[in-house]
Amino acid sequence: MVLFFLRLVASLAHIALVFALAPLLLGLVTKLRARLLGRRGPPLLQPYRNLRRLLHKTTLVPDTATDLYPIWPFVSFTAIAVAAMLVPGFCLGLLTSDLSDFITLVGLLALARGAAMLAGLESGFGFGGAAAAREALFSVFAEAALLVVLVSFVLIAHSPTVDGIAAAFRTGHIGISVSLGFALAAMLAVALTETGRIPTDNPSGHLELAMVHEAMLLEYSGRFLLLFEYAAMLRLMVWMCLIGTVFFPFGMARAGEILSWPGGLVLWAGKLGVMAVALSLFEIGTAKMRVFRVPEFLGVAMLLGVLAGVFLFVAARIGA
Amino acid sequence: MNLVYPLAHLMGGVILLCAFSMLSQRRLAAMITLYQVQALTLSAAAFWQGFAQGAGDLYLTGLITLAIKGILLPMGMRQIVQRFNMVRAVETTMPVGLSMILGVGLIGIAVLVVLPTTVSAVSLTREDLAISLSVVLLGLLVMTLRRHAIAQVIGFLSTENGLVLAATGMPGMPFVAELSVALLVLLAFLVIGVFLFRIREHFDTLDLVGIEEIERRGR
Amino acid sequence: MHLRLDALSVLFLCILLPQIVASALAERRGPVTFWVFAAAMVLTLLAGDAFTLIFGFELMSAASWLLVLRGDARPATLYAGIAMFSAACLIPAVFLPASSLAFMLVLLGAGAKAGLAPLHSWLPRAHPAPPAGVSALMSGGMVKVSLYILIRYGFIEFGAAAQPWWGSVLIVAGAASVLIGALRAMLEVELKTMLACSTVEHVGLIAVGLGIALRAKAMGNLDLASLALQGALLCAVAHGLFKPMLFLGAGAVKNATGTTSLDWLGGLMRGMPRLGMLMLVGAAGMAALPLGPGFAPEFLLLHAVIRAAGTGGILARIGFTALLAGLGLSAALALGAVVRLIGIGFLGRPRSLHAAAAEDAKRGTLAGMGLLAVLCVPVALLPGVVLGMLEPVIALLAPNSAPAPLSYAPLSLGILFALTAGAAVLGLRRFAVRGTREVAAWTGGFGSPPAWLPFGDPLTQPSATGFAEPVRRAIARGLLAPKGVDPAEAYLLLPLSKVSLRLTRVAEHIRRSTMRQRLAFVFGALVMFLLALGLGEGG
Amino acid sequence: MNLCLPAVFLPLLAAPAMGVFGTRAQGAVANLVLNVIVFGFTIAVFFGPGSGLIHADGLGMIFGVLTSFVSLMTALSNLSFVWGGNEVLSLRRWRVYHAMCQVVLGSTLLGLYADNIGLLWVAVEGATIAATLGVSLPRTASALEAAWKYFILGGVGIALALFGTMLVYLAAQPALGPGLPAMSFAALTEHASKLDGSLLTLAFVFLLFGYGTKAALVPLHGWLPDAYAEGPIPLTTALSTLMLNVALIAILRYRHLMQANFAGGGGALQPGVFLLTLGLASLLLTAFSLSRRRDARRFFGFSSVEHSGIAVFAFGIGGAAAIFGGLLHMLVHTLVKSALFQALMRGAALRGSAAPGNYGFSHLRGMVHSNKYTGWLLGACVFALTGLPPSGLFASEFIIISQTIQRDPYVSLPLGLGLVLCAVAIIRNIGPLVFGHAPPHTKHQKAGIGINLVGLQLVLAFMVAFAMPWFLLHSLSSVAAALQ
Repeated sequence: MVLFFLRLVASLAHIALVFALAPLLLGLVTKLRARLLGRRGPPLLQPYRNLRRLLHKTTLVPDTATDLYPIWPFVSFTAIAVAAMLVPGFCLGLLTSDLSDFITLVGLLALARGAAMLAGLESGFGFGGAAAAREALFSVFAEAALLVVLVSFVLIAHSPTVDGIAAAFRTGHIGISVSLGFALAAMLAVALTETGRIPTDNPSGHLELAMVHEAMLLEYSGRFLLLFEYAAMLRLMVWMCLIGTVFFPFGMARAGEILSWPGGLVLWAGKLGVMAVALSLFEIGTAKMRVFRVPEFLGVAMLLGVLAGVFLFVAARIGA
Repeated sequence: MNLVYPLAHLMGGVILLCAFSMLSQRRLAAMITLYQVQALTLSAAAFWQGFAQGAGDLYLTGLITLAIKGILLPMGMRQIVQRFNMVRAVETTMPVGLSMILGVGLIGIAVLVVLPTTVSAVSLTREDLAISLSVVLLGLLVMTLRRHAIAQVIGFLSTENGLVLAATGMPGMPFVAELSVALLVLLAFLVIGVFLFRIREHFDTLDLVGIEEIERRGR
Repeated sequence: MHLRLDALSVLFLCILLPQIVASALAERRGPVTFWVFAAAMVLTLLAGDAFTLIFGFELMSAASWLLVLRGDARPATLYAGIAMFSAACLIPAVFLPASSLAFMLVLLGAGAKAGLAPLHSWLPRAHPAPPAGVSALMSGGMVKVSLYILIRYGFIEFGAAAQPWWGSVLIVAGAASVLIGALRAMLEVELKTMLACSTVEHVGLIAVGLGIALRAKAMGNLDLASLALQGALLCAVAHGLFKPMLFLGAGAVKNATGTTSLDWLGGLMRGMPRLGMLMLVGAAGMAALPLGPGFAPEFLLLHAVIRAAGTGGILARIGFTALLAGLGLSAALALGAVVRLIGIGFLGRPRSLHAAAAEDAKRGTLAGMGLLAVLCVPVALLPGVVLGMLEPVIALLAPNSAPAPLSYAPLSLGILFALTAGAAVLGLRRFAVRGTREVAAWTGGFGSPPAWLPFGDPLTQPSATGFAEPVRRAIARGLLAPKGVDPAEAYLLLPLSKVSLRLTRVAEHIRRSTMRQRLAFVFGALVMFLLALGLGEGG
Repeated sequence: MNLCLPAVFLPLLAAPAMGVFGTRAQGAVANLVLNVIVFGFTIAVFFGPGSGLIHADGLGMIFGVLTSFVSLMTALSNLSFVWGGNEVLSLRRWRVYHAMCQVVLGSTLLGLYADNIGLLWVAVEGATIAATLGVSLPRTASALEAAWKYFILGGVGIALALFGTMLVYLAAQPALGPGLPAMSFAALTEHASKLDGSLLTLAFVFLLFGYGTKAALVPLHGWLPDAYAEGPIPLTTALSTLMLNVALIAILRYRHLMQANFAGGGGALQPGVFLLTLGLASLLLTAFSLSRRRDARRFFGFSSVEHSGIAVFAFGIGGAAAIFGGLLHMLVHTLVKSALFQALMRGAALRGSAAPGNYGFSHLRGMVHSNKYTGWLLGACVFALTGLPPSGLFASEFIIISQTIQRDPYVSLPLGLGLVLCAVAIIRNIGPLVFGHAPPHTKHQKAGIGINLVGLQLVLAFMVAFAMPWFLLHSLSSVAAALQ
C-alpha cells in the first residue's frame, strides 16, 4: 500500500518535472549553443515566454484546411506526452514502468510523427508537403535503426521495457561492452534525427526549403502551434531521458525508497546538463547535411545496431 | 525337297528388291514399272501361298492383286503421267545415294526388330515378316522422300504390297481377302483423289508445294 | 466430399464472415459469381478431405478469375496462370506423404495464391481489377484462405516431419514480401493498387510470424512458437478487418470521383467526411499505430523476432537482426504510405473538379465499413481478450505450449491518452485565447490561381508522386529493378515469358510444316520407336 | 439376341440410299430419325449384348450409348445447320454429306462393338474414308487440301494399324491356333499370357502408331487441325469426339493385352512408357501450339489433341483407378466438346453463317453482345475445357494426377506443367470471346430453342463427373478393373 502510494507520488513527480523542465532544457541547449558560438543568446527562460505568447495569440485557420485541422496538434502532443510519462527520469519503478515497452515507445513516436506529417499536408501547401515527404524518408531509417538497437538491449537485459533495461544495466555487472558502445552511437544518431537537430535539421533555420520539422508546422498558429512547440520540447526531453536512463542508469533512485530520491534527482539534472552540453558542442562542431545524405547517416546507424547485436553474440561466446 | 518356303522367300526377295530399287529411281515411269513388277510378284506369291496352305481365299487375293494392282493401277498411273506430261525426271529431296543408305538402314532395323522377336513363332514366317516389314518401311521412306504426288502414291502402294505380303505369309489368317479388298478401296480413293486434284484447277501441278503454299498463308 | 470444423477453420471463418457481410452490403447483392466466390472460400475452410479442399480452392480461383475478368481483362490471364500454378503445386502436395518436398509444394502453391514473394507480382495487378466489394474480399479473405491451407498443412498435416529450415524459407519469403510490399505501397499512385501492395506486406508479416513459429516448433522452443503464432494469427484477424474496409472506401472514392489516382484526388474530407473518418480508422490499422487495430500484431511479431534472434547460431543472429531492421523499415514505410493516402487523398486542396464535387458514399458502403470499424475496436483496445479466444487454435497448432500474456496494454495507454488530451484541452480552454479566425492560406509564394480553378492550382501542392520521390530516390533504386519495376516481374516473369515465346515459335514452326515433313515426323517417330525396341530387345 | 447388329448395320445400310435419294431437308430428317432409332438400339444393347464377332462388352455398351447420343445431338443441331443455309452445297453433295454422317456413326459403333481385331481395323478405315469425303465436301481449296492431308496421313496410319493387327494374329496364332479365335479380343485377353510377348510388343508399336494417328497424338496429329477447321462443323464434332474415342479405346484394349501378357510373364514390355511418351508429347506441344490460333475450330482441334493425350497418358499410368480416370476423361470430354462445337456453330450462325472460315476469334468475339445466353454457354463450354471446377474434367484430371503421384511421381511434373499451360492458353481466350467488344454492326438476336441442347450436354458432363449414377459408376469401374 505504502509502496504503491510512493510509486504514485514518484510518478506524479516525474511527470510534473518532465513537463515543467522540458522548455528549460531547450532553453539551456540554445543558450549554450549561442555562448559557444560567442553570442549572448536568448535568456534561459525564453521558451516559456514563447509558449505564453502563443497562448495569447489568436489562432488563424487557413481556409483550405479540412475539419481535421485541429486534431493533429492534439494527437502529436498527446503521443509525445504519453511517451514522456513512460520513460523513467530520475527514478525507476514508476507506475507506468510496465507500460514502458520499448516498442510501444517507438509506436508512440511514430504516431506523433504521423500526426505532424498530416499536419504538414493539411492545407495542401507546398513546403509542408515537401517537409512531410522528407520526414517520411528519415523516419524509415530512424525507426529501423532504433529497432535494431533494441535487439542487443533485450538480449542483455532480458526485458523489453525501458524500465527493465535500465534496472538490468544499473546493476553494473554487465560492465562496458563494445556492443553497447555501438548501440549508443546508433541511438544518438536516431535521437538527433528525431529531435530535428543538426546535422539532419536545423531548429533555428528559417529557410522553408531547408527545414523539416518547422516546415510542417508553417500553417499553424496560436494555441495549435503552442501544442506543437511544446511537443518538440518534450521530445527533446524524452530522448535525453531515454539515453540517460538506458546508458547511464547509475545512481537512479528507486520509487519505493523515498530517501534515494534526492540523489536521483540531482544526478538526473546532472545528466541532462551534461547531455545538453554535449549536444550543443556537437551541433556547433558539425554542419547540416544535404537531405539525401541523411539516409546514409542513418544507414550507418542501422549498421552499427546490427554490429552491436553481432558483437554481443561474439562476446557471449567468448564469455561462455 | 519341299519347294514351298524357298519359293516364297524368293518372291519376297524380289518384292523387297523392287521396293528398294524404287528409292534409286529418278523417273516416274520406271517407278511405275517397278511397282508393276512388285505387284505381279506379289500376286504370284499369293497364289503360291494359297496353293501351299491350301487356302482358297488366298487365290482370291492373288486374283485381285493381279487384276487391279498388277494391271489397272499401273495403266491408270501411266495415263496420268502421259496426260500431265510428267515423263521428265522426278527431283528427289535427297541425293539418291543417301536415300539408299537410309533404305539399307531401314532394312537393318526391320531385321533387328523382327528376328529376335519371333524365336517362338513359326520360323519360316520370320523371314517373311522381316521382308514385309522392310517393304513397308521402304514404301514409307519413298513417300517421305518424294515430292510428286504420283511418287508418293507409288510409295504408299508399295507399302500396301508389303502389308499384303505379310498377310499372305500369315499361316491360316482369316479375312485376308477382305482386308486386301478394304485396302484396295483405300488405294482407289487415293488415285481418285489424285485425279480430283488434277481435274479441279486448284493446284496447277500435282507438286504438293502447291498445297504447302496455301498452308503457308497462315491461320 | 465431407466437411470438418476445428478451431483453425472456425477462426478463419470468423475472419471471413464479417468481410462477406460487409462486401455484400457494399455491393448490395452482387452478381452470382460473387456468391459462388464467397461460398467456395467457406467450402475450402470447411473441407474435411483433400478433394473437397482442392475443389473449393479451385472453385474460389475460378470464380475470382471471372470477377477479375469482368473488371479488367488485362491481368486476368496472369491471374489465371498463377491460380493454376498453385493448383498444380497443391494437388500433388496433398497426396504426398509428409516430407520436405510436400511442404515446399504446399508453400509454392498456397504462397503463390497468397501473394508471397517472389510470386506476388500478380496481386497488385489483379486485386484492384474487380469492383470494390470483390477486391475487399479477395484481399482480405482469399489471401487468408491460402494462408489457412499453408497453416493447416505446415503445422497439422505435415507437423510431424517439420524441419527448422522450412520455417527459415518461410521467413525469407515473408521478409521479401514485407519489404517489397511496403516499398511499392509507398510508391504506387493508384489507390487500390497501393492497398494491394500493402496486402502483400501484411501477408509477408503473417508469413514471418508463421515461419518463426514453424522454426521454433521444430527446434522445440514452444513458447516462442506460440508467441509468433499469436502475432501471425492476430495479424490475420486485424488485416482481415481493416483492409476490406480500406478497399470498400477506395471503391466509394472511385464512385464519387471516377478515379482512384491519388494525383487527381485531394480534399475529400470536405465532401465525404464520414467515409474519411472510417478511412482514418483503417489507415491507423494499416500503419500499425498504437491504439489502432494493427499495432498489437506488429508488437507481438517484433517481440517474436527479437526473441528468435537469441536462438540459433551467428547466422540466425545476423539474419534476425537484419529482419528486424527490415520490419522497422517497412513499418515506417507503411506509415508513410498511410500519410500519403490520407494526407494527399483526403486532406489539402482538391486536385480535380471531380474531387471537389465528391459526395459522401452510399449508405450500404458506409454500413459495411462501419461494421468492420466496430469490429476493429476490440482488436485495437482489448487484444488480450482476442488472444484469449485464439488459445484453442494455438493449442491446436503448437500443442502444450504456454503463450505468455501480452505486455502491451492499450487500455491503460488509452486512459493516459484521454487524460493528457483532456488536460491539454482544458488547459487551452482555461488559459488560451478562445476561437479561431479563418484566413486565406499562404500560397507559398505562388501567383494567384486562374479563375477556373476555384480551389487553387493543383500544381502548387505536393502530388502523390512527388511525396514518394525522396523514398524512390533513396530506397527504391536499391531494392527494385531498374525503372521501379517489381523485381519479381523483372527477374522472374519476364524471362519466363521470353522462354514460352521461344517455345511457341518452335511449336508454330512444327505446325506450319509441309505435308512431307509431317509424314517425316510420323515415319521418324516410328523408326525411333522400332530402333529403341530392337536395341532394347537385342541388348 | 444380339442387338448390336441392327445398331451397327442400320446406318451402314441406310447410307447408300441416303447418298442417292432425297432433298437436303429430307436427308436431315432421315438422319435424325435414324439417329433416334440407333440411340434406342444402343440403349437396348444393355439387355441384348449378344455374342460372337460383333457383341458389346461393358466398354462397348457405355461408349456406344455415348456415341449414339452425341451423334443424335449432332443430328438435331444438324437440322438448323442444314436449314440455316449455312453451307452452300449442291444437292449431290448434301446427299453425300448425310450418307457420310451415317457411315461415320455406323462404323464408329462397329469399331466399338467389334470383338475382332480385323473388324475393328475395317471399321476405323471406313470411318476414315467417310470422314475424308466429308471434309472435302465444301470443295474449297483449303478443304481439299485438308482432306488430302487427312487422307495421306490417315492412310499411312491405317496401313501401320493393319500391320500391327497382323502381328497380333501372328503372336496369337501359335497359342490359339489358326483361325478366328486368334483375332478375337475375348480369346486374346483370355490367353494373353500365352501370346508371344516380343511379337506382341512389336505389334503394339505399330498399333499405337496406327490408331494413334486417328487419336491425333503428337507427332501423328498433322492432319487434325485442318481437317477440323475445313469440314462442315457437325462432322467436326463427330471427328473430335466419336472417332477419337474409337481410336483411344482400341489403344486401351491392346494396351491391356500387352499389360496382361507382361504380367503373365509372356515376355512383352510394359506398354506404359510408349503411351506416356506420346501422351506427354501431345500435351506439351499443344500447350504451345494453342497460344497463337486465330481460328476457333483449329484452336479446339488442338485442345482435342491435348485431351486425347491426357487420356493416353492415363492409360500409360495404368492401374484400375487411372484407367477409370482416363475413361471418365473421355466421357466428359466427348460431351463437353460436342456441346462446345454446337455452341460455336450457333454463335457463328448468329454472326452470319456457320460455314467453315467464319470461326475466326476476331469474328466471334464478344458473343454476349449477340446473344447473352449463347455467349455465356459458349464461355461455359470453353471454361469446362480448362479442367477447373466446376468443370467435369476437374474430377477426371484430379484422379489422373493423384494416380500419377502415387505410381510414377516424376512424370507428374511435366503433366502438371502441360495441364497448366494448356489451361492458361485456353482460358485467356474466354475474355475476348465472350465479353470482348463485338465486331461492328452486331445486333442482339434471338438464339433458337436448340441452344438448350448445349446446356443439356454441359449439365450431363457435370453429372457424369460429380453425380455419376451408380450403375454407370459400377460398370465403368468394373471395366477399368478388367482392363487395368
